[in-house]
Amino acid sequence: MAVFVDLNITNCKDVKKLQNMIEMAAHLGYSTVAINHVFEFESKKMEIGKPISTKELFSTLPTVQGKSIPIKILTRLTIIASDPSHCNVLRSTSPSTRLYDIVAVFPKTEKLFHAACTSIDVDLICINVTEKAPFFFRRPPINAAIQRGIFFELVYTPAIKDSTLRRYTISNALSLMQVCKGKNIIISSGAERALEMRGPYDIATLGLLFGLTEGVAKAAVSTNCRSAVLHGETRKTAFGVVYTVKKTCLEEEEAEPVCKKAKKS
Amino acid sequence: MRFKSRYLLCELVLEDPRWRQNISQGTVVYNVREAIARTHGDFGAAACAVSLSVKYLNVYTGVLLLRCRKDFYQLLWSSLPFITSLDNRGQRIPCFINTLHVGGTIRTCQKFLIQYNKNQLLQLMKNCTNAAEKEAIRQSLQSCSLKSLEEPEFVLSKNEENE
Amino acid sequence: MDPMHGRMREQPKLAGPTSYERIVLKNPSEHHYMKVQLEFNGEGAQLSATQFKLLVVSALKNLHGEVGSSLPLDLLSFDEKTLCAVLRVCSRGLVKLWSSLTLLGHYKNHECSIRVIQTSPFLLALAGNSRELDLE
Amino acid sequence: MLRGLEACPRHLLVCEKSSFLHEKSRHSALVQSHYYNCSVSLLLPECASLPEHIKRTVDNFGRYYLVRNLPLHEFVKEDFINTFVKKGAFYALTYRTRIDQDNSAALLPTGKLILSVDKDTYEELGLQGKPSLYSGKNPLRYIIKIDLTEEGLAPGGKKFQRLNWAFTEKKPLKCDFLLAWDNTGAPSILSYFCKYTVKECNFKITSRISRDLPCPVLKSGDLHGKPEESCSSEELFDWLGAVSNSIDCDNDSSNFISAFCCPHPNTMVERAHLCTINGFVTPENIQRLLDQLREYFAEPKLTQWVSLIVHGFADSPVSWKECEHGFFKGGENLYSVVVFNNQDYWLQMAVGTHDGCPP
Repeated sequence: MAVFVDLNITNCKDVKKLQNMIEMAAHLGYSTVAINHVFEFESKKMEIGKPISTKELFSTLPTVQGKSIPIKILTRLTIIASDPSHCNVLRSTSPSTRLYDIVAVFPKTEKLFHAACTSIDVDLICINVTEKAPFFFRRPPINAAIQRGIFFELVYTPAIKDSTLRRYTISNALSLMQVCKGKNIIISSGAERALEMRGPYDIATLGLLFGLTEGVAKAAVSTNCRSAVLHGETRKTAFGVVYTVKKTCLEEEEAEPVCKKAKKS
Repeated sequence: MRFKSRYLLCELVLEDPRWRQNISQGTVVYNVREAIARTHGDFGAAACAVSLSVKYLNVYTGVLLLRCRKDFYQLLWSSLPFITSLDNRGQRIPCFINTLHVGGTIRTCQKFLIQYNKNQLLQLMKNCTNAAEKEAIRQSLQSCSLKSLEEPEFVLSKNEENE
Repeated sequence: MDPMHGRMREQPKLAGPTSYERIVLKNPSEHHYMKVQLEFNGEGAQLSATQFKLLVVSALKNLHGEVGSSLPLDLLSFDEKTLCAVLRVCSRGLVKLWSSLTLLGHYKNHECSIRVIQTSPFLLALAGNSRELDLE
Repeated sequence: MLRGLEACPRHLLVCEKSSFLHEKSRHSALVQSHYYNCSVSLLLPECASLPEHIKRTVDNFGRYYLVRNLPLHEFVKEDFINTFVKKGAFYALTYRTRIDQDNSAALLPTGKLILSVDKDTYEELGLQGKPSLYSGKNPLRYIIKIDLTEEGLAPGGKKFQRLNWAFTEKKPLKCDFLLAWDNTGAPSILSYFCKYTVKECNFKITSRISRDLPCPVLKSGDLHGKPEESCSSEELFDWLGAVSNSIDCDNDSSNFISAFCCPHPNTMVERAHLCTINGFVTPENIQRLLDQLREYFAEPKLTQWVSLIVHGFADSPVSWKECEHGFFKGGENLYSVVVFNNQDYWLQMAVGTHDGCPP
């Protein structure tokens, strides 16, 4: 078993609030957290901003409860994709995505979900828990995602807030579990306030309600998160290789219009 | 991919048969969902949210076939006894639901239902007072042969006539 | 071993040492125990033991319905100052209780959360938590 | 899936009865082989203050030490092995590491060094070990056992070189350690580890007197108890928990808040003394305490029995002997000894999910 990780702490302007949340995570026994920068396209040409500097947040990092080591803070980018063009940021050579440790995508349509599972280079795929699942989960894309080492993320904060959202969370989680059989699931908080966070053992128990077995539920807040972080690291380095070979990059860019033409015809 | 389901064959018993016309599949689903949410809370409601459906409803005979995910049929089953009335647009229809059979396929439920109706008819026959009634029941009994297995509707409608 | 037989042999020598016996019990506890703490954001509400129990029962009722709220549940101790409590629940209801506590987010109009400090099938284990051993 | 919601983590409770007078009595062996203890409690019914001889034993518990950032290669040094491991019972256990998340290590008084490490560390270390019993099909945790008293570990030997290389170069593991050394005459830990930050720690002793307590009636010869005659061992274990957590047992079954009550039959006890010692307690100290408890009945006492409760470390890699211990949801490993006035005793040993059956 690995250390406990919460890969989704919502970024906010209020630094004090963010600090509070990270302190709470440390207090609850999480050894690693990721600050989540949600990015939603409003216009076509929007640049992805830089992640907040984790070094400037604390002068001394809070110590993890029951350990003598300080908490580790990562950055994460979540792109809310409602149109295929939104995912281009992840394909292109945009350097801003490389600044993040983890990249996640929140597909709004079945087509994008399929694309995220099979082709887009991400570490996490967010599962919608705040409304009735707009599409059924199908086996082929999910198997492909599992093959590629991509993880599905369930967020539990909405379930704390409201009874209706709680039903959606559990029901969507159960229908996902029916297909993926508990593989490649991570559970994270998505907290916006410190009081919305819960301890890792509590979440492992909550996982049972989502249809996971005891061991797998614990892995969903520890081992699987570790794998996701490692996946993020390899994606970074793999991207680096492509980046240095400039020629291939150019070819790709040139090749793109051809593809578009092919699609149109 | 096939998801495993469970089918619950139930008997919907109304206190006053005149309410029959007012009951639709939607009413039943709504009330069953409410009952699950009451007895098993948000978790129960969520677990049965996706797959719960009424597969067949015959208001005249009161036969009701419910489908549910195999993993959670116990939640559904344990909630059914707590339904004491159906809520239909403000109307309260007193009733109860009696589970007759739980099966893995519609077919097993169908077989059971035929057998069950046969027995019911035999019971009726015992209580018959005149020859005409007896003859009618005998005829319907004959119609419940294996051949009619493929046509549950037919069997059921036969049953109706006898009521 | 025949228990009657054993007793017969023991009875005459009243003060004599007892014979060796060993019983291994697998999952013997009918109950599980949870040590929890209610936490508010800054100034919270004042609660009595009865109110706390009602809060827990209502959390169970919300998530697991009437079935959940009728689980045998006891509030063994409650400290009104620290809002720490020890709960006892039948083993079958542990997961239900735990998940309900996890998803509890409000008390009256206050935001709150319940921190599970320790859980164990043995009440005695709650008295000595090595993870709380602090030498700083 | 619904069954998963009703299941509870596995746990074991072993109850034994025997007498201190039996030649083959195992009490001493069991106390001695539960190496790492974080708290010891004495429960003396009908006792106002601790008797002098018990108090003296508690005061003579000595000290234990907390060493910061101690590299593991210190343990394989010849000097260390000769001065400590081979000269008495030396106890070391990683402090503030969690066995379900981090690497942890323990040095047993038998001279065995046991490491419980995650997969990454295991691969980096390159030492031979076994996958943990509780990590499923794809092991993510490994247990490495090294016998420091082994002949092959002499300096210059192949095995020593490999170990030293693994701990100094390949993966320089550093942890905070709790140390205890049960040999007062020999060189002190403070002077040996003067290169590192060492903190001397004292045991924390707390006493509490509960008044008017319902107390179960026990019969030393009857572990199972009989209705209306005596309580069973399990019931007692539950009750001990209630007393230790100062839980009110005087409820009736219709009480809304709690229907918890003392097992039947019971008698009212005017007062009960509960003394708790927190810290890194060695089995030797517990053994001495147990011997003193036996002495307690040398003079006639009002009570029939007294009890000694010992809690193990939830994050220790072993529970009893070298039996692997893990943390799932509680990491329980504890035992209690009930000493009767006729030198009979009951022993109750409890473990949680990731643990073997107590010996």
